[in-house]
Amino acid sequence: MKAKIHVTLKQGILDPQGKAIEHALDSLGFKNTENVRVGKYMELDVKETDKAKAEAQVKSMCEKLLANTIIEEYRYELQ
Amino acid sequence: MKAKIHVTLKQGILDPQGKAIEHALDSLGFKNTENVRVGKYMELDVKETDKAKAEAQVKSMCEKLLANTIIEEYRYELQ
Amino acid sequence: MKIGVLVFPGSNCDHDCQHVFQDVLGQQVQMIWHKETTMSALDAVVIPGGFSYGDYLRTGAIARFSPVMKTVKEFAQTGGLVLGICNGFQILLEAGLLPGAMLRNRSLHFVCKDTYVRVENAATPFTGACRPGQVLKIPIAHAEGNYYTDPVTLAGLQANAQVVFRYCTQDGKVAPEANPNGSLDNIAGIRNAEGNVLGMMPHPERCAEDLLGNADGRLILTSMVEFLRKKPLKMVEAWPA
Amino acid sequence: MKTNTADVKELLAQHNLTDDEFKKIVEILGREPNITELGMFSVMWSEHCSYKSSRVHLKKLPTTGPRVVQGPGENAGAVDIGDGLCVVFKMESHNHPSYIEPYQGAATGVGGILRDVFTMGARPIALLDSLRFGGLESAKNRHLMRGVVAGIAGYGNCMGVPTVGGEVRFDDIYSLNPIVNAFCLGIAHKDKIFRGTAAGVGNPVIYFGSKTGRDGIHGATMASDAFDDESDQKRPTVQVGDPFQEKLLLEACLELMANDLLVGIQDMGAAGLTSSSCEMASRAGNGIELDLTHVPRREPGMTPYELMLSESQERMLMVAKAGKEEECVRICQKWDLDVAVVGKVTGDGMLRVLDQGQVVAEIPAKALADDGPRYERPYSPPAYQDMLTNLNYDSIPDVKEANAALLTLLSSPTIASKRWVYEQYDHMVRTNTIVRPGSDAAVVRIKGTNKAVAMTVDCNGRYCLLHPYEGARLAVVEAARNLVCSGAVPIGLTDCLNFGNPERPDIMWQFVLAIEGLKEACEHFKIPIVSGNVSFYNETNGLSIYPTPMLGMVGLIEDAGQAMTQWFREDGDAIILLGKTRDDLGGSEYLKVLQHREQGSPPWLSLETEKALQDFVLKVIHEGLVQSAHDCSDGGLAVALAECCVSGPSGARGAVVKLRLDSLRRDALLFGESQSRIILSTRPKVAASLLSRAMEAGIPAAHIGTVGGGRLVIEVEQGRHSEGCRIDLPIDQVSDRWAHALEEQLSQE
Ligand SMILES: Nc1ncnc2c1ncn2[C@@H]1O[C@H](COP(=O)(O)OP(=O)(O)O)[C@@H](O)[C@H]1O
Ligand SMILES: [Mg+2]
Repeated sequence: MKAKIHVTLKQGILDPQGKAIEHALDSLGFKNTENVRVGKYMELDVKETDKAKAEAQVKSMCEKLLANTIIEEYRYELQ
Repeated sequence: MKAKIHVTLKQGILDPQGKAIEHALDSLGFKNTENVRVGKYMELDVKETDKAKAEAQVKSMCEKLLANTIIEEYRYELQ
Repeated sequence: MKIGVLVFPGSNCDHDCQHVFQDVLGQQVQMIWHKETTMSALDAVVIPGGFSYGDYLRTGAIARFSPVMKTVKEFAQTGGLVLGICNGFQILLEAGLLPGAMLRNRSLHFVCKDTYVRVENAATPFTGACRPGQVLKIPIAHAEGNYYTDPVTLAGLQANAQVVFRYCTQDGKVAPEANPNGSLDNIAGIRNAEGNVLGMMPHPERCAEDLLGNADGRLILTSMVEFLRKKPLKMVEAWPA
Repeated sequence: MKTNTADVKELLAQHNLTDDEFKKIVEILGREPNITELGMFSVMWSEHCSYKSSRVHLKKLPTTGPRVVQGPGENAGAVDIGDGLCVVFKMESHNHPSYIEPYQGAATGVGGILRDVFTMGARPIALLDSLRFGGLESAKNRHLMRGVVAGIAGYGNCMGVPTVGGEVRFDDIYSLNPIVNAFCLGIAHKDKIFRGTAAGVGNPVIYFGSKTGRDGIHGATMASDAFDDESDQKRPTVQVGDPFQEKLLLEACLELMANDLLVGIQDMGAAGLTSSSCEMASRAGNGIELDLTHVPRREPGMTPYELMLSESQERMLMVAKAGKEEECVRICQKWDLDVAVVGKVTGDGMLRVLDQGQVVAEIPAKALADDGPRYERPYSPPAYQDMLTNLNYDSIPDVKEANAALLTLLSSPTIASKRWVYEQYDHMVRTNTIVRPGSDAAVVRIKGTNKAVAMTVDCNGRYCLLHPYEGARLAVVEAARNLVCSGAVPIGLTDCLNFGNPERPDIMWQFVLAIEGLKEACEHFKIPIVSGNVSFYNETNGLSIYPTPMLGMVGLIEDAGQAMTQWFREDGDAIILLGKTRDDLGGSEYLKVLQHREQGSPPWLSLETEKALQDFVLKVIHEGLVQSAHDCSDGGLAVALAECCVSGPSGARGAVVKLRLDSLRRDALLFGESQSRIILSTRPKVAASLLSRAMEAGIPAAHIGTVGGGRLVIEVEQGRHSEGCRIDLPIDQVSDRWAHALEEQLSQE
């Protein structure tokens, strides 16, 4: 199965990258954009046909490695 | 409107980060994962009610700044 | 003393730490490959700077799972001295041996330059040779040194004098303009509650010789050696401020 | 190749091969090449790999000397520094890729030069970078510069090799053809140098490093291909660097080499598997048989053509001693590298490539590596040359607002502090950096000895435009002067010759004269050129860059403690100017920035005078008589003095200086770029004796002022033909301008 994982900074945690992009967009003339947040997007294949099993595995991959839950939150879809 | 933008490496372009993560997952015992690809995920608000206008703007923001179209491709949704 | 220096794939200050403890401070140094799981009779462990696993995903995120880290945890739990410098600090955070996390520098750039840090706690195994409030000039070199933790944890760190170094001006003022990366509360280095684990972003090993124009960092490294000389390893107990 | 002539023409065009070159290929093979063979010839016979336009001229360069351990012809050059050690260094260009993708282009350029050095058995201990961009008013140029600097930082920092110095200059001529040259220096044991040779018939050929993907196929031919408007569209598969992989490759190589397992080793740079295999075979007069079946691949369905031409980064080819395969494989695996035995050394001189048991290419290795075409391209000076040099100075008003002129010059990005750049580079890792970026040369100590090496990269492209021969000589002496001011004896040189399209006689003329100039200066100073690189076709829409023969020079300091820096150290010290100031405004930064002219003749130079000056300064530095030494270059005397005041790590120091105008113009005295001048500061008590000794040595010397105070004051006395003038500025103002100008211009959006 293919897992699509989004890892984003928790609300309220300053996102320097987002700030910089917002600033750059502004100076490019895109004055009407705001609240830019930057996160990671990961795709991977899990050789596992049982959806529940796959879910459990992806969750634990996120908890263990893919996200740092002190600053980040994650969500994922499986197909 | 809220724009959700995915920026990913084009097919065939080396993804060192994905490679490293795949290797790490493997040594963590997740032997059945492969083809890890890492991209960027961005969210931002566009103060624009006309969907077509917003689309056009997000597209040009991607072309101009958010994606490096020489090695990356992008897609976006608007809500 | 016998100092163990960890070597991860991508560590690149490992030789520098070896050099400073061995050739400058005359201690015994053992390089420890990340796949090893035993550490024979070490007095202290140094986790050097660098780009372990290329800093991919998050700095320190992958290194933390190296076999050797389990042993380091045990070593720390028995009171062994652990010093994490730069990427070493980041690894200690990811490994949960110290609280908090690192964000990208406010500037988004890698910064390599001298910074001034104030010794906020001179009663640690790593700062015994410093005066309280002493200002040290120590260089930084990182892109993710923007320390973050939640307010509760921060309050705890401050209350227990776990904040050991804070970025300051040359004359010791802890001010925004002296903050090179956006760190919360100008934090440059923290210790664990027990006091035997220190993580710091600045590189003391890079300024421990007069030939290099600055020997301030030597104070921190000699503090460790002196501490170990005085205290038999197993007897390290919590260090009140 | 069963194809009709139309298709052949088409194919040749795609591969940048001429009809004659194709004829030659058919001759060599005694048949028509297949597509894989054609591809292999096209990359190996490209300008980039074959030096077909430059070789006949490169031969003239002095490449020998008592210290030379390895001259041109290997991956890098090597020079003896005593204690059984040598320094291994080389400079390489990555201009074209950096224009197409600045971050990855610059990053992979650094990766390539690092491999060139550690394949020789040297541990890299220093990087320098030499950059040229168009003016920062242009958003595109700012984008290029940000990306290039980030790319160099991203790769070098991760490798743990300090980037200790470099050079950045700006001129709109580089807008569409920026220059990105990277220099790397490593340390090796003199008797443990490794070479790219496939000796010993039957020895196994082993591939290790990253897997092979479809990266940068035709990168080598692209780099030899002038840009046109389509280039922005032309999207070649860009190579992406993986510095982490390279760090593992470095450690694995050094471990392999320490264990006496190798016969030869070479990195896969331009033309990847093709160049590494045929060059190693040819150097040993042998052949190599490769079986592509075993080559680690990143993508399915790769053809022999793609595998042989791929420029995937972080890959190496080694020839191991027979029977040592397992040990080699074990070490590579310890470092998590892909590794495979992909062939063996043969005695028949053929590069034979098999895939799934089929021979897919069979070419004499020597023909591919060394028998490429050699061209004696026609050359003649361009019509515009006289227009450039003839400049009537009477038409240029002399400077009135000296304060303003100085401040303007100090904020010209070419002169302003490069802190914004080098703070992004880790310039301290390995704890050897005695003199950090910001002085005339970087100085790095050699652990385990008392020695240190100094390094600098230099070239003033404007001088070279105005007079390629003089410009090249000036580059050599400036590089040497920078080393001498740092207390080092110059011992070797590497070059990176960036030029336009060699098929144009005027460009070829620039190249030939530059080589002549290099030759003459290097011979006079007895500095051997031990390695280098040529980058042609730095041209877009017929507009080519200024001739830019970049030099990377290395010097030796026997006692690391004697390393010298450029900034004033103590109030009250005497300021001494060595050398004569002439009416040398031609090609100066002053003329460009304040008069908007890039014209005139470059500064006058006598190699004898220069050598005498450098010998003298070296002597007094080693005797410990000197507090600081700084050479006068861009912006002339006034700028050099300002730099002495503000470039120090521990804050700015003022100075009060008095200058005699005599028969000079004010602008020439203050901002002219006369050569063979060095500003020393010394303890007051030694000033007098130092002056008289300079006189004895026949070197013009004057005690021009004193360090200290809160201002920079330069008093110019009334002269024979003109009024005097006065620079008088708060030192903090001078400092701010110089320190922040570059950052400010880059941060404009
Ligand atoms: N301008 C030059 N001066 C001296 N040697 C040169 C010059 N250009 C190339 N060489 C030498 O020719 C050889 C091939 O150069 P190059 O192709 O740049 O090496 P690589 O294949 O490692 O990139 C090298 O040994 C290099 O030192
Ligand atoms: Mg090479």
